[in-house]
Amino acid sequence: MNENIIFYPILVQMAFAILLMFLWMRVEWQKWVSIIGSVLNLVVASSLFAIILREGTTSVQAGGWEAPFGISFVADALGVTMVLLTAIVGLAVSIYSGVSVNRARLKFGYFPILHLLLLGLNGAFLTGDIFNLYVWFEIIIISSFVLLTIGGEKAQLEGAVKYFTLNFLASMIFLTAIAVLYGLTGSLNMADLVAKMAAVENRTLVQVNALLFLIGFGIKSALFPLYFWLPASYHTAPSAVAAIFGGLLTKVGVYAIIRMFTLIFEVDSLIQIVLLSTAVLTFFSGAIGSLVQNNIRKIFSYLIICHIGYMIAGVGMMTQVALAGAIFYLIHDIVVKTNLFLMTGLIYKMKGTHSMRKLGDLYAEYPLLSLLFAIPLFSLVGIPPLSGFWPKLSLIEAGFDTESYWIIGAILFSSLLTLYIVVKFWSEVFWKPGEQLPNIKHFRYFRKLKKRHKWRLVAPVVFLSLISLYIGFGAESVMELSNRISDELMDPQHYIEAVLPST
Amino acid sequence: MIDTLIAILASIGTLFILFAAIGMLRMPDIYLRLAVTTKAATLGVGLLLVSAAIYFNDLSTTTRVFAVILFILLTAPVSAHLIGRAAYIIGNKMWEKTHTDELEGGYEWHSGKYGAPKKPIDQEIEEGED
Amino acid sequence: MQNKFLTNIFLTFLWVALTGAFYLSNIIFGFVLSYFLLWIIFSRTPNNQYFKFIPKVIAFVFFFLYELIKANFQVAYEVMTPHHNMKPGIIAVPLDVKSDIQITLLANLITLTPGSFSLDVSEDKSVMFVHSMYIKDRESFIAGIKNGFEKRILELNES
Amino acid sequence: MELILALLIGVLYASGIYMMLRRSLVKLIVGIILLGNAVNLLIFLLGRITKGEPPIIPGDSDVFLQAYTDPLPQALILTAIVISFGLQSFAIVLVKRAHKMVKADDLDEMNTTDAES
Amino acid sequence: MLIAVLSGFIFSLFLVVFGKFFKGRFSLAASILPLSLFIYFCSFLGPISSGEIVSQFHPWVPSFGLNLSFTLDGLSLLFALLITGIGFLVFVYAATYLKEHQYIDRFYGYLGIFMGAMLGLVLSDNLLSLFLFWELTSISSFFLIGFNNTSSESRKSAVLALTITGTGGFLFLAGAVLLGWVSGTFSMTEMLTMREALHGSDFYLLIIFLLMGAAFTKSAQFPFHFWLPGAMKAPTPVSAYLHSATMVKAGIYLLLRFTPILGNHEVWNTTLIIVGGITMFYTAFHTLFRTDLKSILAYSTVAVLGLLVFLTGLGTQYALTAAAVYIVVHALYKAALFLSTGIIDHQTGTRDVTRLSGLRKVMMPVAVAGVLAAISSAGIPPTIGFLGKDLVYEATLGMGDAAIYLTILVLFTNVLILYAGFVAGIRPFSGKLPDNLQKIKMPGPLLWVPPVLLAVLGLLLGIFPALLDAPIVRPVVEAVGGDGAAVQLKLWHGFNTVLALSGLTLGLGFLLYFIIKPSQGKVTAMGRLEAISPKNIALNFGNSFTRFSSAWTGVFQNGFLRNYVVTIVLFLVILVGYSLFSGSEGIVIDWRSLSKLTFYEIAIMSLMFMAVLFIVASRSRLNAVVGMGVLGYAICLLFVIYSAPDLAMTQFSIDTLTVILFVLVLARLPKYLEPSNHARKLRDGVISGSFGLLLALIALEVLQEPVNKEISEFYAENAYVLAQGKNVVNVILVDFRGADTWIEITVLTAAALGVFSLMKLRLKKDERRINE
Amino acid sequence: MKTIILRAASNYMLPLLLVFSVFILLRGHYLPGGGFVGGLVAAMAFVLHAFANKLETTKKLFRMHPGFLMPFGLTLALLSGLMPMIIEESSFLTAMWLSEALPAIGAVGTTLFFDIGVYLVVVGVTLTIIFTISESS
Amino acid sequence: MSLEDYLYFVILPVLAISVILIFIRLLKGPSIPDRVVAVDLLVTIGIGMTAVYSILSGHSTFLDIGLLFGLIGFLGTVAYSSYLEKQKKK
Ligand code: NA
Ligand code: NA
Repeated sequence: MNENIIFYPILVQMAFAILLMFLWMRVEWQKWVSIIGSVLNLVVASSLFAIILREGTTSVQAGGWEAPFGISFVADALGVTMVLLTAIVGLAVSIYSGVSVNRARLKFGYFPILHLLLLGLNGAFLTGDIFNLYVWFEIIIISSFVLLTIGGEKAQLEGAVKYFTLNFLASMIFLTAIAVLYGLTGSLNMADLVAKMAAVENRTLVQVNALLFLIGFGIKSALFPLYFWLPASYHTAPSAVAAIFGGLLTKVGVYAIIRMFTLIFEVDSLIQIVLLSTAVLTFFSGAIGSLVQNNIRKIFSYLIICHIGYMIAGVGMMTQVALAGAIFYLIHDIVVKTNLFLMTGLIYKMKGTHSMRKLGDLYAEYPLLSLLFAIPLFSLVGIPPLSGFWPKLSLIEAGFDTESYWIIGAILFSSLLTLYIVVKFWSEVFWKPGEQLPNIKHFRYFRKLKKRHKWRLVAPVVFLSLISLYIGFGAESVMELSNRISDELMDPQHYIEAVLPST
Repeated sequence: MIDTLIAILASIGTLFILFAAIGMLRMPDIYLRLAVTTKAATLGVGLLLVSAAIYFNDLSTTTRVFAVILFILLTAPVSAHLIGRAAYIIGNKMWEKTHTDELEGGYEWHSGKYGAPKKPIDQEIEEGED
Repeated sequence: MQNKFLTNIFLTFLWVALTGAFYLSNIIFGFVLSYFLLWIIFSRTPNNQYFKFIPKVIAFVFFFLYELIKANFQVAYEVMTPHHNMKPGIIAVPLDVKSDIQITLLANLITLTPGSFSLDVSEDKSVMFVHSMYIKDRESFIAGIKNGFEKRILELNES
Repeated sequence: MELILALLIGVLYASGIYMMLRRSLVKLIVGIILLGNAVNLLIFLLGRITKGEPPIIPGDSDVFLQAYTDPLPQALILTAIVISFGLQSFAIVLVKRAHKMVKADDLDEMNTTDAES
Repeated sequence: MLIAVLSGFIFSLFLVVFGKFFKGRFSLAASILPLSLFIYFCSFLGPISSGEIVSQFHPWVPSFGLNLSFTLDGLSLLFALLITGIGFLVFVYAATYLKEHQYIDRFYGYLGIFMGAMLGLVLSDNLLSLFLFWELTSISSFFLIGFNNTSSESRKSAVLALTITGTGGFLFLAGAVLLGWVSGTFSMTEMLTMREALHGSDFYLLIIFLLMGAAFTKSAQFPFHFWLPGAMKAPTPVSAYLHSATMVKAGIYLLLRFTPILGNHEVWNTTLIIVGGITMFYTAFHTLFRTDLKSILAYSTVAVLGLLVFLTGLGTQYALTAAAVYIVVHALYKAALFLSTGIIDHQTGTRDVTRLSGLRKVMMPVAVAGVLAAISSAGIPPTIGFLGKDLVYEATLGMGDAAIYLTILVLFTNVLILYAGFVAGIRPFSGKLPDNLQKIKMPGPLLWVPPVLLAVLGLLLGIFPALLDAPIVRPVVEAVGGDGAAVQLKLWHGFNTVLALSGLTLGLGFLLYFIIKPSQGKVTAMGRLEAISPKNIALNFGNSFTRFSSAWTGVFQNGFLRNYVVTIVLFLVILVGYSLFSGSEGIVIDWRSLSKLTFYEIAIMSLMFMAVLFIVASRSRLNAVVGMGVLGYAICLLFVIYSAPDLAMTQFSIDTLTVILFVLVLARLPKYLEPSNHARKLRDGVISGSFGLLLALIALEVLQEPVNKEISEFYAENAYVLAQGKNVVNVILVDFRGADTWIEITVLTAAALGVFSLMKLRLKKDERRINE
Repeated sequence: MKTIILRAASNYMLPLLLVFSVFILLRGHYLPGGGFVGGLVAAMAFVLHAFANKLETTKKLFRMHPGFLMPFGLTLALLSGLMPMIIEESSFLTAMWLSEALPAIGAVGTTLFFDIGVYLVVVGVTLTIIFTISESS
Repeated sequence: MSLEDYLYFVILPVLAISVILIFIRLLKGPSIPDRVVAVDLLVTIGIGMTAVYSILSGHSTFLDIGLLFGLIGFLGTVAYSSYLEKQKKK
């Protein structure tokens, strides 16, 4: 096996981002190039996924400098899974955007930036170097700033100011943490840091360092009480953008937390308390925040926060089972949240509003699409055997294992509220007799779209729903994967050996 | 011997810079401050650079030093001109003993876009703009 | 054509000086580089006659070092003495020099020499406004400039 | 020396946050820039400031002959500075546009997207 | 069995695709499915009654211990027969009942899912798969309750029902996982062998609390009962099928299923007796105050469910037998009553009992069904209801000290159930036919045959109890851990207390029926007490919770960016500060380890200090920008004196660029207002100051640590030798760590594109609303 | 700004600064400098030109929008990383060197092209940002 | 006293004092142009300081920083003046 394959997801996205820049303003070309790029990326990501699962954790050194001196890129099961999910979400959003996002936005760099965002995600999931991770994070956030503001609507800008400020703050805290880490160990290579961080005598400083990372990533993952940027901004972006944000952005933070706290830092008692209590409060704040919203995108925005709690709780309990549950949830959540935001976009196309009070009639008008929408909605709740159900089993079990009964309580509480919210959503949006369609000049309602355009909006939802169904009904394979990832994370020796063969 | 030369050049240069700094503080208006600092600082820095050139005594360094000096000679007066002009346009007050102003109204009759200020707007810029 | 060539040579020289490497290859590289840059810059602008004075300007700079030092002692005196003896003012000096580069050169020279700095040039390039610390007599001040720097610049132009 | 620099970094952090807590949009940017500087200096400080040669191998040698300063933090800061510049320019433009669209000078007036609706 | 379970789902999927064609005859043909399933399950009657247990195993998600392992014992078979049998009749009935309905295909789709789920529920041996089907019944029930989705009442009821049963579902989930965790298996068959261990477990009480929570919500026990009357918004076939015969009994099923595993424990029994007792009496009493036929039936259903829980709680042989019989009894008569009520509703357009009478004259067969069902519910011989009631009295009388109280409670309940049965089954048909109902037509046989069949079956089984005893009741009792042969089903027990109680029940019941007439007045009277009803309390709690949610969300997501920043910074300061100061190392700074100060360092640093102060204190934007410039240049000088020429150059260029940027847009930037008051400034100053101080302290602490320069040294040693460069910083940037730089320029590109689009893109007015 | 003096000065400074920027770029591997600073200086040269002249005048110096320098630079950087992957089958971004060093520039390898890519991107980015902002204000 | 000592103990302190003096002007203003002049002068002195520092450190490479200061610092002044002028025009 040529280790360079680890670079391929990054290179593909980079090449296509550049190509799309050359095609500036040529929207029709861009649409297809973007889809081709996304398909290619999916192919590359799946092969990487297959290869790594077969061959185990592998690393490659950028520039050919041996670790820890160069920048390592490491493909382990977690990394390639995330890359695969990114590719899936990327393809869905790429197809969807061509029709959904308005032409003016497409003309001003939507697609190049979208691929830069995907590039950043791929990079973040594959890098084995902490400073390099920072750089990938930056490409992610700057792309997300651009996608969030593109079009420059009042609400977008208002949201973006908060989004920007708080994410910038997060980046600065992250960088501060890197400074401390470098000051303590003199290294940036994550595998190398395992031993070097363990050798630091002043454990207080190690804990301080861990907390700094936790807070930096916590902001990005939208944990309580650090999540404010999310409800302030997500609902202001175009649906395609909200979809990729909702699916992937907060998860990068979670990914980073998982990485840091399985590899470099340990979940000591203080950090455990912090993780578990923020998880509980995240569940709580997200759920009840969602409860009182009327804008359907805000409802899902708060649910994003709420469900981050599952993953953080999993990390907090830090047992094999808990981590496997968190990973499973991560996989499920990425697909479902993306799908939900794509769905809200479709609903908007159908009805011209995001207001739950004004929406209605969807079930009567689009019965089959409604059933399609039911898949992500009920997957979100975790109605068995849909995808959201399985990780809860692990997490509850881990709750009993670790005697974290309040986590179980919080999981049940948030599940219940999610159920209520989704059911209310269904009742209001799908069942209720709706209002007259608002008369918006030049707005192409879904009904009036050409058939092929309709398909390009619906196909991604179908695609993601099928994946959700697979995660649900094929839970065994996903669970095997989650267990494998969890095992790898709990025993980082393979990771270290893959990067530093000498040790 | 060379060291002494360097020391002398550096001393003179530094002294001029010090004069410029004191001038900055002591001169009563912006135009006079400009007049004082441009010259003194340019020469001062020039001398310091020359002493460095002598110290290193190789062609590459010397040419670079002369490039810097050339550049400063080119830009420092332009800077003074730009700031002075800007100060004049926004109506920076002149020292009370200034007796002639042949530019007064100049910007009015040249471009017709902005008139010479009737009253000092120094304060306005300072407090008002923000 | 000639001007461009001179500028090119000048930039080549500058390159070689900067890198401090007097190899043939480096000189050729410098020449190609500056040629390329000039091509980039001036292929689109019709007015490219600025460059013919460059070598003279270099000579000029050395000539005025003396004036510069003189000016500085005056400044030093003014700064260090407790009382201000200045009689500042802004004088409109009519210009005979016409080209932008000549005007700029003149302005810079005036600024660098005793007591005065050029505040601005009128848009029709007919008048330069000079701020001076010591204006005893307007006419002699103007004459000083016109007979001093301006004349020299005009001479430079003719040569 | 480290003490003073550490305190200075603290002051930069503090003033960055303080400016971010003002209501003025421009102060927000100022705060962002200050914070960026603070972090860069922190990397610099924690990479251990040593007075030594610049990390440039002397012309006639293949390796360092004298003590040199740590080049790695410098490279990291360089990267960080450039990234901050990208972010800052975006922030400046964002604030300019937000100011124009929302017609508010005051951050406190920018709270409609958080309102329940 | 897997096919049996899946057939319902496959049927629904089939309808999704071919739903359009599913009208008229096809909908009737759909009843072939439950019929064949019924016949299929009947074929097990023999083996099961001879003590056999049929099992099937299909692995699904072994990682979670979730398998589709199906076990058919007496209890499962009873339910399977009810599900498919009554299912068949309901399928037939609905074909006519909903003939005109636009979305009849969806209806059958939900029904199919429900049937499959219900079968799965009762057949599962795996606790998790049981849970899975349990949730599916809730979900399909949600769709059925909300089937008339244009009615806001329907929607509300559906949401309420699913919320309550969903709550139970999550309790079940926790209970199931806990039980699996404690016992190490999710197989209920295996759990049977661990009875002792489970009883002795620390978690026993938690387990039964969770499982009972699930059962009570599903089976509508007090105080969760209120969703069931609400669920009557569903079409009547649904009420008959789900909300009386099958789904609501899932809770009972669960309790019975766990009786041999967790039962016969003081807490278990007492809780069930108390909850069941309260439920049956409370809801039976409520039937007195209803005029809507379905409402009356709903309350009486809950009462019976309460009775079943109560019986399970008693846990004796008699009680278990009684429960088994009563499940059948109730399924038969209540389904019949619902179906006949549905016919009345369908034909007359009203269910208000005060406006209905004499219907026998226009729909005799329905009247027969109604009356038969009513007498069965009243426990009048020779119906099977009599048998059931007898067994119940037998059970309560055998309870020793408490017998008398329990018996009285049951007596009153039975009286009220009799009343309800009569009101629903007899009153509409008796008396004079009002004028407005003269023209009512006789419904088609496909509507009236199902209730008649059920009612007649109730009579038949009463006359020949042996039909029920050995094949069904005995295996049930054995399945729940009792001795099936202990109690013989027979109509005549001789003259004894039980008979006296039966007589008393009938007497009091008749009295009640003749004295108390349902009236609107009573409904209104009861309405006054609505404020303290569990439903209202729950709804009020829900509303308060929503208000609280609003408030909580408003407090945190308050719209003020600086509050967000403050929260985050405070969180950091407190957390990191706590960690730093509570650490065992303490704050130790060895001053000797720090290098000496030189005056130019002092000069530069004081310049920086002053520049920062100048920026912070500045009241003008441009001054602040100037200050930033100076600060940048000072940092630059700092880099110079610390031998970082590349940094100095970059910092200087970038600073100048920033100044230019600022200057270009400054005129368009907002004014530099400072409306904050002093208190606010002080507060912010303290917060940001402590943040800065904390970081300074951390920095100093880190500087105390020994430093590892291995990597830097590698760079320095190899920059020229391996990477052919002498400026190590540059070599790092383009070679050693080239990947950083590579992405960094991409970051810059993205930023530039962002600036470009942000400045250049102006959506046209009509594009603006689109927001896509 | 309408000032003859600045305009005249800036016309001399533009080539001067550009030469300087290339100088900074090429010697970066040996002495302080490199693609970043070089690119910034080059961009500043044009910015200065734009201040002194009209923005349109400065933009005319480019055949296309300077923003296109960004994808060009990124391509160069990408290719310099890909080349070793394709030719030598070594890792991405591994440096490849010409066997002979060139005078004045020094050793030539993929890292130099990488640095030139950085240079182009930085110029493109800076000019895009500044030009965009000046156009709209 | 060696040249290095002289530069270190005499020249640099005087330059530092000059910086402080100019900084005082920067703080005092009173007008924006005053501050701009101050910044301009600070940059100029910065060049001088780097020149001295390059002698002290023996690295001529610091002179390049001075070169850069000279080339680019000018641009800051241009920008400020342009801003002031635009402010007035408005
Ligand atoms: Na660990
Ligand atoms: Na460099």
